[in-house]
Amino acid sequence: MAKIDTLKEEARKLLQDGKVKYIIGYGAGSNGWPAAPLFIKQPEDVDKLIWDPTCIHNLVRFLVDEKRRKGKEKPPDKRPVGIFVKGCDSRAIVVLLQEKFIERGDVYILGISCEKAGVVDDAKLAKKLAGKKVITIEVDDENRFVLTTAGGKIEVPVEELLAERCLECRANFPVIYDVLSGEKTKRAVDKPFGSVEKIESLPVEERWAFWKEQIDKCIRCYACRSACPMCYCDECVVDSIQLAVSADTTADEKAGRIKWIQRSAAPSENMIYHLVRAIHLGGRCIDCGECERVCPLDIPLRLLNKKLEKEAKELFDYEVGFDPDLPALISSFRDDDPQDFIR
Amino acid sequence: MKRTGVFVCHCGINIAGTVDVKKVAEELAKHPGVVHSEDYVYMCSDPGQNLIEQAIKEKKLDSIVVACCSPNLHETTFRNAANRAGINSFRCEIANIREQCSWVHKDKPRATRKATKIAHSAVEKVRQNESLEPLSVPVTRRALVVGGGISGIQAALDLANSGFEVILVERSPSIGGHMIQLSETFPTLDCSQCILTPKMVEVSKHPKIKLMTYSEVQDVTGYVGNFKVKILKKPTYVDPAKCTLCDECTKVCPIVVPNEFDLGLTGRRAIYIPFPQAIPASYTLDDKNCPDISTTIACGKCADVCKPKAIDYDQKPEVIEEEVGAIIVATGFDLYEKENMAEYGFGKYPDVLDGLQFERLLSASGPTMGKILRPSDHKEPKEVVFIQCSGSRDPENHCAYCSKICCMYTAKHAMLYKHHVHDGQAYVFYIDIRSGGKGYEEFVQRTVEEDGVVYLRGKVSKIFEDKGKIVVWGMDTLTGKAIEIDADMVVLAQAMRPSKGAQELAKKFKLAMDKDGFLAEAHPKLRPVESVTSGMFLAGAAQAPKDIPEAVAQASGAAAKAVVILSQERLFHAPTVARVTNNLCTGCGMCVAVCPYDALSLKDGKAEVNEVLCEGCGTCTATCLRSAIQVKNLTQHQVAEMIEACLGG
Amino acid sequence: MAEEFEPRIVAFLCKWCSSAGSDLAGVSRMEYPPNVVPIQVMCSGSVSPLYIFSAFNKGADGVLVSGCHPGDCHYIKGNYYARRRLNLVKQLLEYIGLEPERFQMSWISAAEGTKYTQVIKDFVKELKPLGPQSKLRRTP
Amino acid sequence: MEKTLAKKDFPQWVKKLTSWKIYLPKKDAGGRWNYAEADGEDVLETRQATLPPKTILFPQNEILLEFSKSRKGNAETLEVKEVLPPAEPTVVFGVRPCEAKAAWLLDEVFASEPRDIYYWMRRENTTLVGLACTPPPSDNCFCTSVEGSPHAEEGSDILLTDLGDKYYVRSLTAKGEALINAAKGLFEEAKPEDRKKVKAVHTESEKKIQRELKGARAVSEKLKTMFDSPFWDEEAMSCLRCGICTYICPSCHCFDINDEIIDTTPLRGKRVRTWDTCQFPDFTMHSSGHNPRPDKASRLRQRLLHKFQYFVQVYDKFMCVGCGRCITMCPVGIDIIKVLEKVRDHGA
Repeated sequence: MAKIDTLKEEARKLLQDGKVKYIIGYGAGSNGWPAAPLFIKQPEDVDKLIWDPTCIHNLVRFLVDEKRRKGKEKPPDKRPVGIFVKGCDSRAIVVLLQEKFIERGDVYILGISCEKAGVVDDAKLAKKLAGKKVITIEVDDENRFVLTTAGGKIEVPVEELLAERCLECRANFPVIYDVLSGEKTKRAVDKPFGSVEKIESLPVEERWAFWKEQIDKCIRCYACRSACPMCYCDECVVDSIQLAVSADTTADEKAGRIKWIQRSAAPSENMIYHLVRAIHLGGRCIDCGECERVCPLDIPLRLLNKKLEKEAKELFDYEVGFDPDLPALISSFRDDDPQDFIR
Repeated sequence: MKRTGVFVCHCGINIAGTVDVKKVAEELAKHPGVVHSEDYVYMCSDPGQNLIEQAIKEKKLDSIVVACCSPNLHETTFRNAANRAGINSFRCEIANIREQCSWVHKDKPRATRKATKIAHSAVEKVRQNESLEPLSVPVTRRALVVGGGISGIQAALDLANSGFEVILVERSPSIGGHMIQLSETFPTLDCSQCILTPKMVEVSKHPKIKLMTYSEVQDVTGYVGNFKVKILKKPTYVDPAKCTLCDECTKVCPIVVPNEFDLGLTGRRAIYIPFPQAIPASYTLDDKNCPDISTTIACGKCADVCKPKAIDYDQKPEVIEEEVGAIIVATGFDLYEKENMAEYGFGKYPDVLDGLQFERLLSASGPTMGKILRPSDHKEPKEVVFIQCSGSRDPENHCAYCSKICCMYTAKHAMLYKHHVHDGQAYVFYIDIRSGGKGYEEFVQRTVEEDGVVYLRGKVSKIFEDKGKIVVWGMDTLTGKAIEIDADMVVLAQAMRPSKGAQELAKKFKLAMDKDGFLAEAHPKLRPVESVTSGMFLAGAAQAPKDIPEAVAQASGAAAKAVVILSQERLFHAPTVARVTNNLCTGCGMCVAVCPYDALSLKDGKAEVNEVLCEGCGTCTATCLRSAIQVKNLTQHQVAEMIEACLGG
Repeated sequence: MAEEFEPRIVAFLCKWCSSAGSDLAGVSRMEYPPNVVPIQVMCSGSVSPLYIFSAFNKGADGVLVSGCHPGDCHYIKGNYYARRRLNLVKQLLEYIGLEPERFQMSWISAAEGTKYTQVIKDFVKELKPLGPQSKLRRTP
Repeated sequence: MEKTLAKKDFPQWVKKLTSWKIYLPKKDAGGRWNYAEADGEDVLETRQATLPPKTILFPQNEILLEFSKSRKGNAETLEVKEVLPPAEPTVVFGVRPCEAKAAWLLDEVFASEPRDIYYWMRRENTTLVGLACTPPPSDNCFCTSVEGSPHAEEGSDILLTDLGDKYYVRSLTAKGEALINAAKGLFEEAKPEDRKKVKAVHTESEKKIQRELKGARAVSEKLKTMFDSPFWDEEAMSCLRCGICTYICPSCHCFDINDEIIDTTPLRGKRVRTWDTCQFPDFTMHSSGHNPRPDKASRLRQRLLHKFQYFVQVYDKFMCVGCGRCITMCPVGIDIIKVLEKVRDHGA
């Protein structure tokens, strides 16, 4: 497991020198999960930073808040924000750069390699603990998770508890950073789209039954889009209100908003919402798995996004989050894009 | 509340035969906002139009839908009628219930239901249509022509003769292009120089043409009717006004470099005139080859001998800015690079030539004064092999396309060779002969029948030198026999390529290129001289391989298209263009990337529409993740309502 | 006897090729089933995935998007974007278990009245055995 | 009325209630607990369902009325039809006492004028059978800190207490009694030793609650002074502005009302009440574009102030029952207890 001592020192220096506005990292959680997002402004608070396999959150999401905040500051504090990122999170930064949502100078990236491990899956962990409370989780030299509980230590091979997305990860170290901790070792991935292929192999009606059951559960709390670093729109297209109005928004513009879906959390409306979200993440989702993790009903949303990641790769040889200069998936084409589905 | 009127046309029995038009009108009358709905036997007739106009006035309609034939036929008719009655023409929509309904269905109740939905959908659309007026911008009534070959010359002359000022930019020291290098032209065997030089002179003398040779376009900004161009004028170090063409300078110049005009068959000095008839008639000091001209003068000999003192070493590159309303790009072609044809010994054996080099040998003013002599030993070749499709029609190794002119000029070469060397033998290797064109097929027949040129169908597999001969191995696929010819000379009909630098130029002009690097036309059939960028036109071989008459025709076509713009005081443009909702735009730039017309750009982190360039295709709309960009009068909101209308009931 | 199921289809036709092709079918008096209600758009490139989802949501049994053949787009390249974008839509819809027959795309030129007729005939024929689309349909 | 019911007889009781629609916590295929309809294999467990039984009394989507427009000649008529919830007697078994207490809080809200008939029709037709928490269903339970307890009776019609092989059944309302009377033979009169045991179990259960917020009333007072504090900006930094904390909250009850069009020709649609939450940015959006709660900080503040200040001011009760769901389920670990403790100690 990568150590973050060097990053902490870097963070302390950055804060001492006033080179960053604040630092977004991980600190101790309080609600039963060891880690939680932590925002640090004072150098002395740097010691509160932690790094362990429960640092599951994609902190890049908070850059969206930062952009909104900066927009209101008068005059804006243009210093960068320091941010801790894993491999997947760093790819979210790449996409934000690609889409000009942020500039490279807006962030000071403190990268951490997951090396051969990754983050734990909360459900798998809960099952393993069977009611016990975990105090710390570490990765030992033999690439096992060491779970420390009040009742002693439990050692588990990482594969057993890793989040599904980590098992299918294509970049377990940051692809963009200012400082990096840990080695750029890549874990071999046999089946980068294994989870999607499992669903694909089902007959059409079983696929429908699977998704219907899942999506019917949705209560439209919109945690999925709230946690997503790519869902940075001021107003989601499925919302019928015009959030992004200002004094000069005309009545026509307000009336021009379309009710693509209704507010009722009815199965059809939930489905359309999730389809819209999935298609809008096509070629943009970097598989941080946050949508699925935060879902209070455990809808496997990652599988929707992963499907389009798979198609982008297989149909268009497009990989998301590695090159900030790449045009977006849907704003580019090749003359020989497949068209066997067209009559 | 909107007040919409619906007018359902019987079109005699064309619609009423399979659609219950009365029922359609009745159904539409039930829709909220529809305050008038009627049917009539021929809406497009004068009484029909009167009926619409009257209803608009009497019922105070603010929008109308005419359910009738395809909008391609009578949209303008009814929009004009609406206009006459005092409502904006964009508040009239056509519901196509003839071509897309009554003519293709037999089941009357179902066709009626479908017609109702089509009309309903149009009602939903028209209710949200904005009243719009055509956009207009003033036009700079001058043109820029890039490239001084036959296409550029023709285009410039046509424009100038139409009364418009033209700036003709040519990057080499003289206009004339490749055509001026040719000996005689097929199929009439006119002397190329004889027919071209009068045009070149006309260009130089024309009061409306500003000729800028030895110049290159650096940058183009703006849009149709209002382009701003920056032209770099390179120094020639010779003042043409003073130069008397005495040629003393070249005699003293110590530097000799290959002569581009003769494709390296001869040499020239660092100070030179490309060819005797060059326009402008003046010398150029080639600062790439004259040593250290920018710092110290290497020898100064040319200036010393120049009596009129025409040589000025202090000339500097100049950037000239011009405003023009239309641009014609005629940057021409080059032959496929020698280096790529190593298999034919091109570049390795001096007697393996390309077609243009052979043209120079044939030319009465060429290096051999029209005698056909081998470059290696200046002997007359007795056996000459011509190889067609050298680099063309070879998708695996070279260019996939047909270069179009090689069949004809090879026939011409072989024929002219026979005319010069009566006892010589000419062989032509070919894949097949493409001689479409006026008098072309007859010309090829003459080559074979009257001049005894031997045509061998097949490809050459190997060329090598042996005992002073160039041995050509090939296969005659008609007889199946292997062929070996001990040739004295081999002439390769090299593929035509876009001229060097065309790619960078296309970038500067924001022109699209096809997969082979030729400039892309806006539509392969219907807009063959227009580029994808409004106000820019294409002429000659820059767009695709073509022969002289075709190039000239396209140049005149391009000029005519440019005149369409230049003859206007102001340009009008459909107002159904994209509009950005700034509050929703995050400035991701995806719309900018997809816009086929470069009508979108990012300004202060938001997308901005150049309405004059926007054609309203709506690709940006589908790309935007936030629905922040919409095309006026076909917004997503409108389509959403139309979808609902199509499925309702 | 119960009335035979007649699928409801929305077709997004680009103005320059496919809508013109459908006009040609009309001028040539070709016959095809009246299940399709066309919506003319400027370019297939303007067809947003939201249109497709929305059409199914509002009760379409099938959705067709038709544009110019590659290389023939009136707007140069709109259909290439459509091809990429709508391929993703199709994959996604099939993945969640919508019958693949329900969303189709075609290239129909202004000269292909016959092809338009055939595409519609085939589409209707393929949709009939599937019955009404209720998976994405808004519950009335 | 106080009775006992042998545990093995519980399924019998459920079966006898043929004229009731019955819900109880069930484990779904994914291992999650939900209030689901009885299926014949029904046992009670002290588990916390993801969503509280609020979903039954105050469903996420409630059709209020249906409308349609028709036209004869030039006369348009708009027909409006009231749609009331089905009046079917319903029982929810195994309700956590805090969840029942939340219903008691909702009663306050929906009883105020104009009385909400949609809520009350469901409420009056629903019998809540609470089950005292032994042990607490969540590590984050803190009912005892907000004037509640693991055996609270507010809102319940019956409170069951697990005594090992039997339930202690305390009926609290007529609705509760009707439920017992429907299966009279299964119940025995409660004995004094049972009563004693119940008391012990209840006392024990209170000790098992792991989380505590000291001085909730003081917090309530303190909040009055903190409206303009920059404190909220700091606390809300990690908030995602999702709606989890409020949607899964047993006592949150905000809603939105929309007209949802079914068909435009002729016009037909329904007016639907759906859950809404103060955590969504559009919740307080004015049509002018002005938003009085423009940022996450003001929305987090609203949630806490509503629960711990405004509601207390009006009803003298906390609008929080201490179930701990918002703590457990917050994706970024925002912990209401910690935040309130900071409020309490702020400036001290």
